[in-house]
Amino acid sequence: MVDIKKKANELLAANAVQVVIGFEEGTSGKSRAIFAQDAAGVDKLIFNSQCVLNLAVYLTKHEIKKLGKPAIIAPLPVMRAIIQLASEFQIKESEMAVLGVSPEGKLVEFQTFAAIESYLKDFKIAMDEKEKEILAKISNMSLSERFDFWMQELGECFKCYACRAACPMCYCHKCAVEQNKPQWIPVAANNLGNLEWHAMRAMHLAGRCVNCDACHNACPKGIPLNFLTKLMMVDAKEIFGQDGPSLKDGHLLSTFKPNDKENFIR
Amino acid sequence: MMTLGFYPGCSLTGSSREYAESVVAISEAIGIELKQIPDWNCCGATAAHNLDKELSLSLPARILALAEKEGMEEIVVPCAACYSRLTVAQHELNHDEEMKTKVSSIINMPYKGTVRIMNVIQMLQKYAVDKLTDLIKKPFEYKAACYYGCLLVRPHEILQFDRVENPQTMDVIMSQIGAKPLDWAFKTECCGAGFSVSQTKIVGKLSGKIVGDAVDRGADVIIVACPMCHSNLDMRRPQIETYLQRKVQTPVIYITQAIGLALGISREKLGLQRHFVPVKIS
Amino acid sequence: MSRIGVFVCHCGENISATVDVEKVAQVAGEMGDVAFSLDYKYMCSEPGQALVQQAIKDHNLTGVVVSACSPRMHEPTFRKASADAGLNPYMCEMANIREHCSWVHERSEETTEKAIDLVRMMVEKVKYDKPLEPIKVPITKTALVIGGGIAGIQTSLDIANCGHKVILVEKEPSIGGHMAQLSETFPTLDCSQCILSPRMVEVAQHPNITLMTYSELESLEGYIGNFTAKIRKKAKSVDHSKCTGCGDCWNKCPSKKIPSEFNAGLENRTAIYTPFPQAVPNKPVIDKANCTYYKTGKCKICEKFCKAGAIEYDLEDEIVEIPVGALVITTGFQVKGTDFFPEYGYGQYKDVITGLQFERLASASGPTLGEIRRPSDGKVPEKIVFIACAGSRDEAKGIPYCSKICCMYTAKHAMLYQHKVHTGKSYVFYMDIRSGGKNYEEFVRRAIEEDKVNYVRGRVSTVYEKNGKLIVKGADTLMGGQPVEIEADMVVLATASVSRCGSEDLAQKLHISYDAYKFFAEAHPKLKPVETNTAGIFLAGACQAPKDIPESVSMASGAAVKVAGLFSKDEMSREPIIAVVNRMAPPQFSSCVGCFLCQTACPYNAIEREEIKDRNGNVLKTLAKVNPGLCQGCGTCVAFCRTKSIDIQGFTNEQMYSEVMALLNA
Amino acid sequence: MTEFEPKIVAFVCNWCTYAGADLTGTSRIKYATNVKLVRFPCTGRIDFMLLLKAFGEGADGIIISGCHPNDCHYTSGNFHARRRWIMFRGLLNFLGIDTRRIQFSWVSAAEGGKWADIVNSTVKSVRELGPYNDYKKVADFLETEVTNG
Repeated sequence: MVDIKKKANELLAANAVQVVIGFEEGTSGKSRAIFAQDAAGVDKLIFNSQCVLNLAVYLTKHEIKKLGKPAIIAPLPVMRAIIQLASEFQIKESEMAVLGVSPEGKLVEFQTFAAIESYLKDFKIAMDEKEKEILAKISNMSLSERFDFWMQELGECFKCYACRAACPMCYCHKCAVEQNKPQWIPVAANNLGNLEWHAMRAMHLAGRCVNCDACHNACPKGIPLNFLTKLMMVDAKEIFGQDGPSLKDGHLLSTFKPNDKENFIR
Repeated sequence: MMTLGFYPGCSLTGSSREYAESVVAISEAIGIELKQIPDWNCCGATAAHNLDKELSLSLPARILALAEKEGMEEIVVPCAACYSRLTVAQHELNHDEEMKTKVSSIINMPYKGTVRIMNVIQMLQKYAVDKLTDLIKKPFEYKAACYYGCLLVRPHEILQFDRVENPQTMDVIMSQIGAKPLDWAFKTECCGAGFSVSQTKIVGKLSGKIVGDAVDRGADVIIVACPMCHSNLDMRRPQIETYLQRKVQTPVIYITQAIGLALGISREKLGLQRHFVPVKIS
Repeated sequence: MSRIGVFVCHCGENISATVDVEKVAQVAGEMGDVAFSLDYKYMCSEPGQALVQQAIKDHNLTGVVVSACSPRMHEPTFRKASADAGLNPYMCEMANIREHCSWVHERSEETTEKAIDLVRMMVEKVKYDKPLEPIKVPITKTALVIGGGIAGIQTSLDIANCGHKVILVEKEPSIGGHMAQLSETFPTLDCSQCILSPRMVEVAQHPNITLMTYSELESLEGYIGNFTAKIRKKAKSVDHSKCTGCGDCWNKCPSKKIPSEFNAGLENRTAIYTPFPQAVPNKPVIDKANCTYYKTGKCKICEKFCKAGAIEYDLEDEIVEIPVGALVITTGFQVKGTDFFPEYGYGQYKDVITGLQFERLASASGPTLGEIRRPSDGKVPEKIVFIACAGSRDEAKGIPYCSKICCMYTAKHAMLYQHKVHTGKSYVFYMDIRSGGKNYEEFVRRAIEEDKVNYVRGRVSTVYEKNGKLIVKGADTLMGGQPVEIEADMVVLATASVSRCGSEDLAQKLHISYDAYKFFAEAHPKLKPVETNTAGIFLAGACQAPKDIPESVSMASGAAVKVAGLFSKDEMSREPIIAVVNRMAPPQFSSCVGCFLCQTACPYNAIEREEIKDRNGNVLKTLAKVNPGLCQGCGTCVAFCRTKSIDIQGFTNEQMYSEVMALLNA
Repeated sequence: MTEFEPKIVAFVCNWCTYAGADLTGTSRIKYATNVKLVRFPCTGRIDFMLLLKAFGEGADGIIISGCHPNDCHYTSGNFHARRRWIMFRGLLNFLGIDTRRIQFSWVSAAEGGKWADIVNSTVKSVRELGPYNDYKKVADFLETEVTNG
């Protein structure tokens, strides 16, 4: 942490960046984002296991962009989000500094996004055992059990869109859920609309999700909606061999191979 | 020793006992025990399949259901007519759920239709090809005309066995035991089949053309895999000679007998003494 | 609020026999926003169209739904009629209650209900239709003809004579195709070469035609009027600008055992060769696969003997890119070989030959100089059997169709044989004699009556060789199915005409459809026989289905007129069914966030980047933008767009959504 | 008891399956009236949301059909569609939505007979599955809410 703070102060002092995006102490033992613009701000920076937000979400926010060129404290999920955002032309490497944080909490400096991508090769995107267990449990339910399970879970949703706000990949100014020509998804929160919203979101994240769980952490109802996108991640890897974000490979659903395998088309 | 199900059918217990004897003999030699399907019945190859659809499917279905009951996964059916009936019935029932249910209630037994039905050649292909060469004691060095007849390879859509017009599987096995298979024209022509009893003159003509062509092309022996073919080419030799207007001594033996000879099995065990045209080759 | 008119067609009885059309019109009249409805016997007839036009004017209609046949059939008809009455043509839609309803169901309430649902669906669609203007695009007035057989030659000459440029691509070293291989032609028995050669020369000399032999289409991009073709000019290893065609090279070439394609394998050729003496161009190429030098690195005999110094071993394939406005595909057919017939000896009997091989035997330029001799021993056959329908009309062989030309050429073959071998006996085994065509039946009668060819109605079950003879076993069905056995010296199989090997690949390069037998599919079996489903690509000759020479030539001229018609204008209109990125007020400018996933998904590279700048030139936002010239309207981008920022005119999100809602909310 | 008649919508591409279904008509091959076609320019155009909307609106089954691989009129729309369906089908299944009710197929302009087979077999299998009550229950909740609200 000392290294990170030192580096942050250096960057600010040299006016190489104007703001440092990181975490500070929040209320009741939680952490929250801080946008440090001076040494006093930098001094508040912390980094611990409570820091579950994906800070990359701020890179595309108009309000933060206004503060000037940012440096961002980037643990693995943030690095992945940066690569994915860059591959979608949302951020440029010349417009930010990335203060990487290794899984051991050490500062890792990157000059280019390509360097981040190659660093990430050693940290494959994957689920832990507990997550695998949950995924298997849901997958092993009978069809109607599974439907009931999701209806129960998604029935809790009241469309606060905290999941969307927390997701670094949900950067659209006007989300499809707000499109009303036609009104694809009903405005009110109800079972059908909730199912449609979460199914659509999962499809929109297919091949893009960086597995940061920010959506789930943000959900006030604790809906396991992150498993929808995790399933997409698992399928993308198992069926198409997609292994984490990439600057060059092209997007999962906007590319194809003539010999893509399926077994359900007659 | 592995065990396979075995359906002899009527011919192999009567006029073509030597086929059964030689099948069992060579199976033993290649390490296969043939276990008869208990309480087996007629396959329906006689008149049934032309007269009554349900009966023609129920007869084979009962045999297959019995085999399933015994836990047999594969059964060997040496007679070409039985092989054809069983395979065709299985195919038809697998493509007609309604009939399958009906037949199951007629035979009063569950019927799944999963048993793999093999003729002798398929059995040899699957279980003997790789060991045959090593087991040979005395190569069968004769010019052999392999005669397939009509039932072994047709209808191709269902049996999916060998080529219809110029089948090769018997030729391949024969050359493996040292024979020189002939390229000849009558491999799959009709021998006269069921006219064997009622119209022996027609059989004489049809089988005569087959034997005649084989002999003309220098065959030392005609190889068959069907009891009906065998009896027409062998038992009806006098009528054949009348048609051809010459004496023909070329013997007709089962492929299993030829293999048996090559493996050094005794002539008696192979039933070679049972033929009408004496088998002088050894 | 829309004012929609619904027009329900009886199509004679084609629709009204199973659909209660009056009820459809009545229920449609009660649908929301429908201002007028009627049913009529033939909507597409002139009075029918007039009814639509009258209603547009009388009821001030803003949209029209014609409930009749498939839009693939008559959408242009009714859109034009609507336009003539002052309605934007894209405000007219069709509900397909014939192909998708009346023809596939029995008369019942459900059938009528379905028709009503289909009408309701299209009424909803029309509500969201917007007036559109056709897109104008310039036309490149050069035609690309693929295949230099008689069809390709004819169509090239016709287009060139209309004053347009033609590129004729042929994959073999010479043009001429199958017709160059034929001996005499039915029903006049004039010499094929004699009538074809002048045409071949004309092609070579025509100022508007560029001939590219030994070349193949590599890829095709673009659309009607504006294609870009990449053509691979295979390396000939001979510089044709230096070569004099003297023949020293092929006379000296040591690789002499290559079966000649032109002589259907009955004779051999050398590795450096021209396919036949009358070839156009009459200059050789080196067949690299069979050339000793290319195989071993040693030889170069041709180079040594070439006085003109034209041999260039280092020439490489060249790929040229040519802009063209239209294509005519004339790649022809091929015949099955004798090896396709196990019952006739798997191709192992030398004296069982195909009809095409017989053509070479009968041809004065062939290996026997026109004498009918057995390939095995060179003897003149005294008894010859022709087997018609070898493979054709045979479900078991996977060729259930009639090859069409065999009845006629078999009669010709038997006739030529009788003319050349006076003492010979010929037999033709046939299923039916199909001799429709001018002077065709008379020709067959002549073979039977004057030339005494024995026609046996029945099929041949097997042919086998015995003592140097071919034993043909068949049945004579006119004699009660009596078995027939003929000891013949030679057997000629009229083997089935099939699509050319590789036609599937070509169709995929061209994006045209093909049928179950891989013959290219015409756009309509009756009314658009030379068009394909891809605008600007036309068909002629046997690549579409088996055909004889007169038919191929007529079709070639037909295709030429289609091309010339297209080229008669300087620009053409294209359907405005294209994608558009939405725009809105600043600061957003569009809901597009510029992720450009659509760009990688677009098969036409039609999506560009558009930078929105402020007055000082600072980039405020980068958006996707569709190039209307390149977009073909597939809509793949639309289904990709997460923000629904891109939409396709004529198939908008609102339209597709409301169609589905209308169908299910009956 | 009368037989259950499922409501089935078919989303088809204009160039292959729509034309193939035209050929079914031209050939006068009969099929069940339950299936109604919606014409899209290409399978690549078919939004996955429309499948959910169709179920939500009471469809018991859905057919999606387009050109065979390599035969797409637009070169690659069907390849993109195929990837999309592979992913979406996995998601639907994970959500407990019955993918047996969705029949995907490639039907070319020449396959009029195949189209009739696809329609009839889909009607048969969806009929055996019965009305999609699980989904309808969820959708009906919306109806009541709308009327109440």
